Amino acid sequence: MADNLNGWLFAALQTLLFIGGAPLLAGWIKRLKCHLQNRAAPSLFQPYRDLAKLFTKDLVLAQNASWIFRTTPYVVFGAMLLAASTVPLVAIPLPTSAIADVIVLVGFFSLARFFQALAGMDIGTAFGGMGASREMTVASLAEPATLMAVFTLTMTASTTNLSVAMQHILNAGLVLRPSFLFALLSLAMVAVAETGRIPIDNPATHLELTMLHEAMVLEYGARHLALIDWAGMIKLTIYAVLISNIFFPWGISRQLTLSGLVLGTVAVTAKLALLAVLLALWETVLAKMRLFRVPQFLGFAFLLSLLGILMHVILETSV
Amino acid sequence: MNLQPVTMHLTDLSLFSQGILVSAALVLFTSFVMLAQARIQPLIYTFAWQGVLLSVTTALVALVSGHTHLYISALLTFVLKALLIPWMLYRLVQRLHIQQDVEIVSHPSLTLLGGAVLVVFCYYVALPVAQLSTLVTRNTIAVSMAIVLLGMLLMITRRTAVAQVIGFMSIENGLFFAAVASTYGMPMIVELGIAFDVLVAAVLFGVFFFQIRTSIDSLDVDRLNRLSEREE
Amino acid sequence: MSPLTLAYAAVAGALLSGVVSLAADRFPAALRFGSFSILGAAGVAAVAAGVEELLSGTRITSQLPFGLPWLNWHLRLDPLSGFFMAIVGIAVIAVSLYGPGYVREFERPTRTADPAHSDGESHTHQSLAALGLFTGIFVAGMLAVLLADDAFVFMISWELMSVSSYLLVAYQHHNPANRHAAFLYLLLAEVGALVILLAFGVLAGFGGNFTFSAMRAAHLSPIWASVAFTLALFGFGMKAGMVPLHVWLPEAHPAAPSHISALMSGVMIKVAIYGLIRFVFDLLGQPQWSWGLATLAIGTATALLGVLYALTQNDLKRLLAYSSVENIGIILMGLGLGMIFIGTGHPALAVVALLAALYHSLNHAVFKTLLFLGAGAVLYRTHERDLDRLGGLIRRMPVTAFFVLIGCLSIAALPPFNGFVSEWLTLQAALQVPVLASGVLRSIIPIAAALLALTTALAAATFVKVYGVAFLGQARTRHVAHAREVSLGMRAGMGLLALLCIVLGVVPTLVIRLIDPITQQLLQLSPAAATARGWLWLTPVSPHVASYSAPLVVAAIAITFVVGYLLLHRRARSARRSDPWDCGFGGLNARMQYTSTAFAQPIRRVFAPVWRIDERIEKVQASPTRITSVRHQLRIGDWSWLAAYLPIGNLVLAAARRVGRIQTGSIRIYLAYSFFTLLLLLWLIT
Amino acid sequence: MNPLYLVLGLPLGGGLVLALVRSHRIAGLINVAVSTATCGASVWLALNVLGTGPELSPDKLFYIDAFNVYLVALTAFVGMTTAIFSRPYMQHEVERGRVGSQRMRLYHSMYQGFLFAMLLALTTNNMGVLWVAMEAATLTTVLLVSLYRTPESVEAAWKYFILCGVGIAQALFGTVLLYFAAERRLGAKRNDSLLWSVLHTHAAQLDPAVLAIAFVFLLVGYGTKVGLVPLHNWLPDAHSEGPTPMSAVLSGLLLNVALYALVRVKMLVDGSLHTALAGHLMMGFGLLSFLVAGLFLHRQHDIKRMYSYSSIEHMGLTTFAFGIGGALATFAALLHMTVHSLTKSAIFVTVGHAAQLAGTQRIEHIRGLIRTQPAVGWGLLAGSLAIAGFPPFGVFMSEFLVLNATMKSWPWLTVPLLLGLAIAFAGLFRHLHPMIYGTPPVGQTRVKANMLPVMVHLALVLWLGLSIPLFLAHWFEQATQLISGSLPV
Repeated sequence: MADNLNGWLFAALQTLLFIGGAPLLAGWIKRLKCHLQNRAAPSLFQPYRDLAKLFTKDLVLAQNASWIFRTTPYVVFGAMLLAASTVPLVAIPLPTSAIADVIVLVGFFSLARFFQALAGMDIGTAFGGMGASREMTVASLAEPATLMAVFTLTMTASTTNLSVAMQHILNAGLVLRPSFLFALLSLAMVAVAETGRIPIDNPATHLELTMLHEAMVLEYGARHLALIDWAGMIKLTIYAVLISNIFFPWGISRQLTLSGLVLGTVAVTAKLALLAVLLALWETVLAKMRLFRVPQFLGFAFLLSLLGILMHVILETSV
Repeated sequence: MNLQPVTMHLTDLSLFSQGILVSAALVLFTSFVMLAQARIQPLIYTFAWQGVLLSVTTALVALVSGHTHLYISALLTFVLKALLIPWMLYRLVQRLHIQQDVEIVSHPSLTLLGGAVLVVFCYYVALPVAQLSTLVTRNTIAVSMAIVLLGMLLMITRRTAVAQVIGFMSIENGLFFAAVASTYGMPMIVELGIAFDVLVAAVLFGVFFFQIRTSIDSLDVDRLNRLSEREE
Repeated sequence: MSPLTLAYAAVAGALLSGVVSLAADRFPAALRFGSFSILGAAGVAAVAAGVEELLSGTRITSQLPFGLPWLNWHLRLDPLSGFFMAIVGIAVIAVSLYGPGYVREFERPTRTADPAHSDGESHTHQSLAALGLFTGIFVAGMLAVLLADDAFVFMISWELMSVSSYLLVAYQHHNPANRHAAFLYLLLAEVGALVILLAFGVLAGFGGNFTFSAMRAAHLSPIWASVAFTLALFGFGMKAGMVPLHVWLPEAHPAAPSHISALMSGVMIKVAIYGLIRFVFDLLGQPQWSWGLATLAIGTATALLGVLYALTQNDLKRLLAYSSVENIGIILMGLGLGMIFIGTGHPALAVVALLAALYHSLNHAVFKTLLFLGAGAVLYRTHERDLDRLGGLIRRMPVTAFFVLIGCLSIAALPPFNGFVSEWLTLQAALQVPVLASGVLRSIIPIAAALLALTTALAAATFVKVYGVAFLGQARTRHVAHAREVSLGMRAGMGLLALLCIVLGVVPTLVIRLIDPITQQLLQLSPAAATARGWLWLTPVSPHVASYSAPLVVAAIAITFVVGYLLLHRRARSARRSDPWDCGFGGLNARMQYTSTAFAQPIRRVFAPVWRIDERIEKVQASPTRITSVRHQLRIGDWSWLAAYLPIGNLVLAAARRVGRIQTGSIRIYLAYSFFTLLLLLWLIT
Repeated sequence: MNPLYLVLGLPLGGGLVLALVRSHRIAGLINVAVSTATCGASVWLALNVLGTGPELSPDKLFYIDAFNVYLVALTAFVGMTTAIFSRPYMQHEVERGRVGSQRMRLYHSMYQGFLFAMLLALTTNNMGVLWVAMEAATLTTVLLVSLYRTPESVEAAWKYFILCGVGIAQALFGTVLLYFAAERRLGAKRNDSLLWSVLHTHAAQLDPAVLAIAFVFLLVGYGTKVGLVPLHNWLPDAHSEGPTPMSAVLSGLLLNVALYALVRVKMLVDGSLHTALAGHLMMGFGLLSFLVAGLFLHRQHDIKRMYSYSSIEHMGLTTFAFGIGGALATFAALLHMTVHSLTKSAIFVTVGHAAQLAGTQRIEHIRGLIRTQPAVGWGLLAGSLAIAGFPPFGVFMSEFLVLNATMKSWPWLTVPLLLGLAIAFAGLFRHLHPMIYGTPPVGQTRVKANMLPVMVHLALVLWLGLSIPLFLAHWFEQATQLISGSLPV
């Protein structure tokens, strides 16, 4: 029981670490991009400052904003929080990861998205509707790709339970799986799409008719906006963690020992930092693509994950 | 056909029986005549003659077989088929002023040929029946069947209502001939019933001539084609 | 009271409610209070019967002295029928709460002018008596289908269900579209019924007679079994709205009065599913995996096409009908997986798949009924079904809006609502493929699963569109702007279902315990593993493989809300209201909003080949530079209609035309017919 | 005294009396009265026969067994209900000036004459008399078909007369051949060789070759009256152009009686041939008629014509079932005869009212019946649903049994059967739908309708569909035993 209690305590701490660290990752990526583009880089902690500023501002709502509009930020943030709490970050034995397996995780994302899209349409501005429509389009294409990629993993580990899966992969040791290669690629592409990064969307712009995510949150301000932005950062982090911890689980600790946790933290930080560099490079070299090229992009991701499954069936199973 | 056909030669038949066969042939012949006859009035006469021959045959059969009730039906036939119905038809034709009508029978020769083929066919069909008949008049079934079918052929080839009626009546003749020649006639009650029906039918035909006449002011049945399932 | 007695009571009650409402033309109250309350009682009885049956898990059979002298009516209540009876009962209860308010709509004179009655005040109204009577028969028919234990009773009740629902579809027959829909519906229902009859006939041919017990005993060769299965899949699929046999469904379901649409879309097609399960899993003996594969493939296609067609609809009720097609597809996928697993000798996994299918049947019944009732409420207040003429209703009809939101969240399969649970189970079942020997299956099924994911995502998009366009934003027409909240009864009806959506989503384990006897009955196995770790944890295969704890999710959400409130709201000053920013454009009006067509446009472009799109833009140009008016017209057709139905229809007509030629009207030719017939026959016999 | 003579005497006497009555109002009443009495007598007769079993009248002229007695009852019953309907209906026709009182006299007396002919055909034991009665049935109705004297009706009557006359003549030839065969075996001197009871007992000894030929003629002959394709051409014309009560009895009774004659013959032929020849021929004709009529339904413009095609379709089905033979199929066929004649006569009654209130029989001018006169609209809808074989109406049960029997003996024939059902259904309802629903055209007003017969008939059909009462089932089983020689399981 005590052990169990420790577990839950650890889960809470890890979740806090997760949401606490998320802005840091965002800041790090911004910083890298600035460096790559020879711009004066903001501080690593700029995202924290922005959030703090937004939280202190007074809230201004549109005349006809309904309760949906007001509750959405909390729902979105709550969903991300839940998602974060179920993803093993530094250690595998995470009791909360039993609450929701990876499919539920995706479910949380779409819950958040659903409300965000509704909120976008609540005021009745053209931008809101446009953003909602496009966001749902992209998502509906991205989601199957995500799940296919995940299925590759789950068919290897024969579980959809993240910590169990990571355990399984760790135990297997270093195995080169062709299926994982494809799955990794497709998951990466999907992650880019889902978190609204270049080339699908441009987080840095406003008032560009090609924007997706931003168009939905135009009407938001103050603490609402803060929550939504923060949720966005968390989502980005979750994807990063998923990629790094599923495909490169090394360093993550198997028990809840202090040393293990410290090691795990260091390892995951390193992995994320590295991943951030890749993302920054990617966003620097690529330009944003037209909305109607996005389906091809995601279709390619889907194809990759499909290949992943087939590779798994053809090459990796004895039968 | 389990039992052997009784071999028969015309010569070892009594004169009367030969007479029956002759009249049978004549009845068949009249059917052919009707088939060929294009004018209304002669058609009626031929029909009347067929009736006469029919009654003669009946009388002969009665004579040979000694069925007394056949005399009655012979009389009945004579009155009905040879006098009454022809007369009615005649009167009608007079009153409808169509006695001089000549209708164009398409391919008359072909029709007659078809008639001949029919006779052969009927013989072929009736063969098994005839083989087990011990009657003198054994092949008459084929003949009567032929008369029936010729009557239908007549109805098919003719366009005037009157001709059709005569065809119809000749079919009745064929039936009657079959009944008499092959089975010495039906039971009396049936005979009477049939005779009554034929009479009523004849009357009704008369009524219809006028109804048709008034509705399409002609007796050309080909113009009775309002009711169909073709494209509208 | 024994469950069967309760079931009888339910059927009798339904019929009685119909009879009572015969007086409704004179006293409308008879329908509003008398009929509907009896119907509600019948619904309660049905639920009671179903639940009691599921708890006891016994099989009660009986015979009624009806039917043929040597084939009485065999009736039987077993867990399977009990489960579906409960489903029907739930929907019926909700409808009978909702109905009294809704039918006031029909007490007003119909809005069509019709010249030809100088007479009878009663004809300026639609006949309430007919409405009530057919509703009663309809419900009774559905319940009786579930009770049938021989093909004869089954067909009778089945057709009763079809005919009465057809009469209800034709109820608002002043609208030509409804008449057409009704005809199409009846025709296809008849075809389906004939095929089902044939399927039963095959079984009966081997089993000796038409009782289900005889059919169970029948031993079919694999070929004949496959034939029977194909026929059954066709027949029941026709009713359930399986692609490509679904075309009648989006026509007929919306045409009926909304509470009937709810019953048809929510429950009737479930009865078809019941028929399929009964036929394949119970009567037909061991399913073959190839059937499963076929069902899975068709189910996937149905789900995907259903949701894609739903997405592009602008008529609210049509959209809902198409989404029913989608959900039927998901259920079929579950069943298909079940057959595959049985056929390949993994009954334990088949349990999971069957569980998913049954659970989704229940869930869909709940939220689709809810959504149709919601659509009815909107229609009742605004007389609008066209999404592009609605908007902003959340401010005019807050309660309805709230309930519909729950419905949308459930149907979009979002945690922690009920839709999610069953889809999660389906996916879990699909993910157990590694155990299968055949590599083909192992590679195909995950793809189906991914397509299911796609379907789910598209469903989410669809219902964002529905809710966003109809309930959010600004009102697009005057009617809508002045809509009022609906009566208490109607709200109660929707509220009940909304509550169920949440309950079924949060504590699935309890329901699964109820389903237990069904799998016991069909597979002699129980999904014990699913609830192994107590009511808190849903672990379909084993805790190790996958687990989901909706209660904890809800708890966590609640906690975050509380914390968020404590942290943010208490300190913050209340929000200030001002005009929307809208990037500073200003002058915002209702016509600037994204319409439903616009919303669907990107996806429509992505999946363009799926529809038969006929889009044209007419510009009126005053001068090369100035376009005075632009007219954009978009028609979205259903391929299967043109590909499958029209050709058959034309074929029949052509044949009729040919045959018509033989009847020329010339008597001589007629005589020739009989002449040659005679000759032919004579020639034949000699 | 024996109810049989009542059954025959009442309509005969009624016909003669009615020929003298001038006022059509009184005539109508008498007509109803006589028909009712006949119905009562027939029920009495039925009870007797059910009690004592088959009954041969002393003069051997009449033979009543389970098979024909229930048809007698049915005929008398439908005759009664139709008479009840025809009184106000024909009244209305007279008021519209379509018929004069002179022709009404003809109508009423012929109505009874027709009933007499039917009952005679059913009860007689003598194949010759059977033929006479069938011919008489034609002769009595032919003038009624042309009652309105419109060109169409005259044409229809003429075709009816000629085709049925010729057909029936074939039947006579067949009868002669029967007699011939019988005399070969039973000796020429006895005069009872044409009695069905005698023929049936000696069927096994009769010569197959002759009986085969005889059956062909009888099939073509009586088949013409049953309305088997391709001999059916008179039927739609006669039904659509005659007065509606006539259509009702023609469709509901005449076809049945003709089929009855055919089945009697089949029983003889089967007894002699020991092959399924007769059965196969009947199956072939039945299936053909069934399918073709189903297709014809699609191209109709006249409401009565449409329903007469549906009659052809159902007669085809019944013939098919009798052709299959065997207990189940025979039972089904008997049941189908009953429910069809009940339903179809009810439909024709309703159609009559519909045509009156629309003032035309053209389908495209009849609209929105439910609005104009709900009773008629719903009646027509219910009747059509019943005839289309929707449960719980009796037609479904019989069709169910036919399919069942087909499935047992000819599995692959179920496919065309189901196809035909679907096609016919579509054809019927595509025309029915606009007539019943929608908004009625201007000038379509209610008429004084007597829906009692419809209700009674449909109620009976419904009852038969839900559960066949024991005595009736027993009845059918006896008949089945008689025809097929075995009992349905």
